[in-house]
Amino acid sequence: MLENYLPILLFVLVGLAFGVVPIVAGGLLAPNRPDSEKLSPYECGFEAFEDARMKFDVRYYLVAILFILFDLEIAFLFPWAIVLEEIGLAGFLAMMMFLGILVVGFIYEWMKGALEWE
Amino acid sequence: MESVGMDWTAIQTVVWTLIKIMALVMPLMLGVAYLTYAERKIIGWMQVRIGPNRVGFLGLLQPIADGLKLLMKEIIIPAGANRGLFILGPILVIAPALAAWAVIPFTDTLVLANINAGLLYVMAITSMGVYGVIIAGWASNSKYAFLGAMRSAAQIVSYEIAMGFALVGVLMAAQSLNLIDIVQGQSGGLHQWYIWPLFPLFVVYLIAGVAEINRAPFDVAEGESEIVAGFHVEYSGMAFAVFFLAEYANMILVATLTSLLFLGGWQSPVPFLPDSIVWLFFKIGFVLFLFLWFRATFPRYRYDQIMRLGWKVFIPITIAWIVVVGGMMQTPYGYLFH
Amino acid sequence: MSDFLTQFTPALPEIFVLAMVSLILVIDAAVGDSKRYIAYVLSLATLAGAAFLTVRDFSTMPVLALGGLFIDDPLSDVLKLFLYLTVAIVLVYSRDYLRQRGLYKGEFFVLALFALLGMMVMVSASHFLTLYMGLELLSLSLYAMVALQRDSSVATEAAMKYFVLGALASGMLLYGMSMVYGVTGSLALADMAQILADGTDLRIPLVFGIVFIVAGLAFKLGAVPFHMWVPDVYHGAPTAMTLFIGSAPKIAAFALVVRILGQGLESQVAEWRDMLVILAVLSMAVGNIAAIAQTNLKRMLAYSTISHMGFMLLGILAGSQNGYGSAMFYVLVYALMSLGGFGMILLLSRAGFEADQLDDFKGLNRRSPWLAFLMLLLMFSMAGVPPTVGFYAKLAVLQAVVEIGYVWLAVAAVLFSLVGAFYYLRIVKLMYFDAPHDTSPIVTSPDTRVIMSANGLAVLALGILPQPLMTVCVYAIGASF
Amino acid sequence: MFGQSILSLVIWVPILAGVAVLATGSDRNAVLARWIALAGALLGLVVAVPLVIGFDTGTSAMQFVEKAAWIPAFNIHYHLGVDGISMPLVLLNSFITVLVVIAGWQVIQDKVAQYMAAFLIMSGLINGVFASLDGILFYVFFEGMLIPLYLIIGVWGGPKRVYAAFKFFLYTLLGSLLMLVSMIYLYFQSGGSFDIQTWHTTTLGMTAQTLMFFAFLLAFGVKVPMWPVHTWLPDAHVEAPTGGSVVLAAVTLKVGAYGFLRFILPILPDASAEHAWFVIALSLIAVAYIGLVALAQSDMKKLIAYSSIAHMGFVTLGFFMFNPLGVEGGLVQMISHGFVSAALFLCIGVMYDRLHSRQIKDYGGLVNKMPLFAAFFMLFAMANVGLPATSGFVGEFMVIMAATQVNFWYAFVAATTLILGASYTLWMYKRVVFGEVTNPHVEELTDINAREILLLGVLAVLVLAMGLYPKPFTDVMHVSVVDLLAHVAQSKLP
Amino acid sequence: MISLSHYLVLGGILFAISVLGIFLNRKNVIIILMAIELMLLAVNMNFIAFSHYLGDIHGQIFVFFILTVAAAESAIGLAILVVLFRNLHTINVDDLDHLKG
Repeated sequence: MLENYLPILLFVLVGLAFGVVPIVAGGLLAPNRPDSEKLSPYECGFEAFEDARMKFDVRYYLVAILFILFDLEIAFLFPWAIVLEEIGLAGFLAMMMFLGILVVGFIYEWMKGALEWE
Repeated sequence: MESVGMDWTAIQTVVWTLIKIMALVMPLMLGVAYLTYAERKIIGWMQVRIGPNRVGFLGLLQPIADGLKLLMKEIIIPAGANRGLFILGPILVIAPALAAWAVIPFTDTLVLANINAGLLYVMAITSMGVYGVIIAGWASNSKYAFLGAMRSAAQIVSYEIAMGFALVGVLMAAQSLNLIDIVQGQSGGLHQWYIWPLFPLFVVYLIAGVAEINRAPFDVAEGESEIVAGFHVEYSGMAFAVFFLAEYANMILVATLTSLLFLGGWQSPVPFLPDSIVWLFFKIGFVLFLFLWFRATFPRYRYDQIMRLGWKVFIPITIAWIVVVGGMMQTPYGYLFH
Repeated sequence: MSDFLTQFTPALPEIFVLAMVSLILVIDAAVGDSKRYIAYVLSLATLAGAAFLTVRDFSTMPVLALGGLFIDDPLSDVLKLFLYLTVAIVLVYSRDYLRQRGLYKGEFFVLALFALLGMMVMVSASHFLTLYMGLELLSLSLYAMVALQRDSSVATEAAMKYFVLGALASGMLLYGMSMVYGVTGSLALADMAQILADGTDLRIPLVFGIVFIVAGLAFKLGAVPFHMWVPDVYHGAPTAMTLFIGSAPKIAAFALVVRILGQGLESQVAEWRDMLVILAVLSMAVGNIAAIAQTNLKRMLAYSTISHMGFMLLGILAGSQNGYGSAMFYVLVYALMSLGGFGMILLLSRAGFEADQLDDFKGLNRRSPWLAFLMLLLMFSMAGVPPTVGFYAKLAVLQAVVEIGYVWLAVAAVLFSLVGAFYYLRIVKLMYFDAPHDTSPIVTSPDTRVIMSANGLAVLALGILPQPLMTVCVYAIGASF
Repeated sequence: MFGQSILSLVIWVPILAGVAVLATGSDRNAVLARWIALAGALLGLVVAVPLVIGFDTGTSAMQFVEKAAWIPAFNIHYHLGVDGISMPLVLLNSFITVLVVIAGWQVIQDKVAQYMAAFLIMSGLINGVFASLDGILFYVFFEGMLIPLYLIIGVWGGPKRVYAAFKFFLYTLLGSLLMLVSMIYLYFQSGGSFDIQTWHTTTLGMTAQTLMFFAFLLAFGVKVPMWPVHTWLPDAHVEAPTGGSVVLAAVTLKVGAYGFLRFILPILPDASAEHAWFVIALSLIAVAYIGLVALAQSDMKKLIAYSSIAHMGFVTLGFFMFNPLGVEGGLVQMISHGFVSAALFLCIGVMYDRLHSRQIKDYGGLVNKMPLFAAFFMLFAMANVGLPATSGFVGEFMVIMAATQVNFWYAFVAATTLILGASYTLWMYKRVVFGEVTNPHVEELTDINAREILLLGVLAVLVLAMGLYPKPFTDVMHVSVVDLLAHVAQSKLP
Repeated sequence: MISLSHYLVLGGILFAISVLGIFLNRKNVIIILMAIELMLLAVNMNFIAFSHYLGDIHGQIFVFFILTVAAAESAIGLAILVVLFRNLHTINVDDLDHLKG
């Protein structure tokens, strides 16, 4: 059982290596002649006039929060979906109640404009 | 002494596994390289152009040349950037893009790690990529990179929900998280593929997949014309190349998953032809072609349109279809959805 | 299929409330600000409907449902009825106040009803899982309620503090639960009690778990030394929210404590009694002494809450049916008094003016003798002076404590309540002995005035005839244990 | 028709009358409020009359008993009844209430309804205290009367009223809360009963008795008040309005003394005997020391207040002589003090209403302007001193006699009060009434009016009647006192 | 071999870190939110360890619910944080000192 996960661990390491190696190689092979003009942020060609880590729109927060909530509901759906056949109608109805509440929340967000971007 | 013996077997296993991993990754990298070539060629044809044709026969060496060029370019770390995180960004993007392949089966037996939670693993590992995007954007100390990262992250997480719901439909049909089981659940020919009973989910999954990897027409995160190149605007040389590799590896991954989950994987569409890995490659190729076709055809979506599509169209569709599938499974017609 | 549906019957009130909240949420979002009364009326209708269902299916003996997660017993039914009543009064009192401050939103009703739902689940929980879920539903709703006044920095600060310490408390409670689970291998309270009664040799992890559980409960109750959040939250939150936090959740917290300590960990009374003794003494001491120094009435009542929770713990720590009954009586009476006290602040507040300073009560007797009289009753009741009902609450818990031989604890309790009497008297002094420094007329809606009158007089009426309420408490505890 | 519920009527008629008075609302209806109050007070007195007529002096059992379950959860009953000890006190209270209403007739112009209602409600509650035979019922009335009294002192009192009201309330509450714990303890010791008569037969260990003795002592000692917890009384008296002072001195203090007889002596006889020296010592200190303090007062009200403390010292002293003469003497002294102190405070009220000062130095030569008043004042001053033929003499004489039987020195110290009392009372009287008119305001004084004559006249008759022929009073209490002492003589040790 | 007590010690350490994170951290409210999450994870660790060693599935189900609640909790926590920042223009723990008395 657990040995099945060894390849996965190795694969993750290989994946990391595929990120590290080219960058290291690039660093070694490519020229490295920094100057202050070159190191200034490119942005859109103009000179930056303030710290880039600015406040950003609160809607990104909203999306993040909604994501957390919905993603967890999916976590509930996964095991349910797999055993739906076995748990039968009762299981189906139970999840429908859950989904119903979720949908109410979803409708509320929609009506309140939480899903509007502009 | 016994422990030494055990160590030896362990080392053997590790080395053998590494070899298998390389055997998987190398073709994949090659695939990535030639996917970029194919993209330029196909879009070129669609736009009645020739595409790359100088380096090598029909320009076939073009990807190699591009790679070499990038390798020789200086990696500029902008002033004010957080060096550690700046480097970490691309690594965190490519590592999941590759690691996800660990559980992808190519035939009934050809799989590196046949784990029961395969699909869950894919979901989990691919959603790690967004960290790399955000870290890269934040570490760059550039407004455009940061804005791009935020946009990209918001878009990725938005579509991940729709994608997740779509996968729930697949799970209901297959009743397993194991990818091999899922493919075998579609055996018996073209009509058994999940694309039919789950057609709305298939569409959602495909489109969400495009959005997930920031491909056109959902490429506002890069949006050359608006915010230059999004979260990786400050990257150059191999650091940029890593992002690039990751994007195409992800494209292939999504195409593969689409094939496995909805298109019967390696299974033959008709009973009289044998199942084979070739079918899988063919299907992956077809989906990839669709991606390229989209890029050539559709204009870029506006950001608010993207978000609206994800939240207000896809999520309701998927939820509704899950209810339909679940409901039908409670009736005598449930077999239609297996 | 019918089996599937019948198992939900005991939880019908909860299901009804949930359905109605969903409806209110959507309807209010659809009709908008101009027709807020729809949400108001529907909320009250929900409470009435839930009360109807609870009374109709009143269970005279414990019934386990939903696979042992949920219990419908007289205790839960009685507590639920009081919860409905309390929440209904809160809604009535809050209406004008919220409207004047632009907080009269559908979310308020929805959050209040969700909090109610959480409380209902808590009082009907027979399993750690339902207890926790109910508690969190309540807590999360309350955090959001406090933060509802988005443009107020004190309200949001209070919300943040409430959130952090509330989450910490939940964490502690859970950690304790995990330990008890490890020892007993069960999450269901009844099984747990059975296993623990048979004895276990895992004393250390068990005691460890009990310590954390008690700490978590103490946090939720606001017992010293886990009380830091109470004054800040009561003070910072909009008064209507303070009213809510200060009333109904106390009833639910009582249920939480009784379910966990009284039912699940019944046999371990020796372990938790001493902890509760310390908590109770400290709460009564710190609550009463710190209250004296306050100039803000909300803050003062917050410290008074702390001391009242200390008193309530006296009943619990007796660890007997008598004790639980007296604690239940205490908490119900406290909820009634708290409603009146905070309700009075709401009544006296106007647009742009919070009547939450002690000085705002100066000369109330000249401005409105009737309201002053009601407040007088409430204050004397909080101080435990007969013939108000607060006296019997104290009598009941003191009796429970003396019964187990802790006479010294009873003496300590009465000494601290003497300290407490001082600051309640001060309110009466301000209202009756001092000249008003604000002579603007007091404008109240007729319905709030009627309810407030009923609330204040109930304190007196129950003081003259406390038996019915006591009977209810004794019955509820007796039939559920 | 109400034959079975006379005591209930005695309690509830004043309270309901008080509520009715409150209902008249603002001062626009002040006249109405006054008349309702008077009617209520008179009705309260009338319904108490059957207690005297129907009283059987031949038995020590409780009479006019009413009993009904009140709070079954704790076995608490609505249990009323009076014996020879409590019946006179009920009557005294009902009577004083009428006086108080009349006394406040014109003086009180602000929040009349609330003032009258507070007194009526308090009167009912005090009747309840005397008539309760259930511990918790007793406690409810005992504590409940604090609320109106607190308001009376605080709202209508003088400049330091807030301080006095707080002090009064908190002192009293402290004592009674400890008493509450004791009662709960008794509940369990007596096998789950709050019945006072059951407690009289409950066995208790010495430690428990001692602890409870001090708890009860604190509760009742504060009310009496005994030295050194007496300090609230001068403050409260000075600041309270005349009616408040009258009730406070004439009735409220009796509640404390009553508690000694109803609770401490019969329930805790062994501890009482053991610690009798302590109470006696405190009583003697009160008698002697407080007498000296009174001598130094320049404020008339304060002087009378201190004199009350000294007189109440007599009462407690008498109780702890453990013989019928002492206890009856104490009781007579209680009643007598009720009349005398009420009368004295009314006298001071009469002066205060005219001159708005209670300072002795502001007066002088009153006799020239108010001869009738001076005569009444003289009578009451003499009664306060304990001159024979006044009620004050009877009680003090009985107590001193009883003390002599026990220990000569007790009697000796107690007797000093006669000298001290004479000194401060008469000295005050001299300075206020006699001499030249030095203060121009005194020149403008008018003698007492008909209302005041009525008040003082009734009291004068009572003081003289009790002084000349005390037998009816002692007859009423005798059997009950003997029975009480029989209880006290019986050890409650297990 | 890894035994139950190893898991419990790990859970305990995580729990302790999170409690310290809440009480000692004077800098940033976000860190407190993270500490709260960590605390719940420590609890989950305990539950899963016990569940596994007791062979009882209920503990793991409980973990599922705790995770959900944790998500809801962090959602509300973040929402409050955003509002707080808008009002105070800071999320320093030390700046949350307007409520005193």
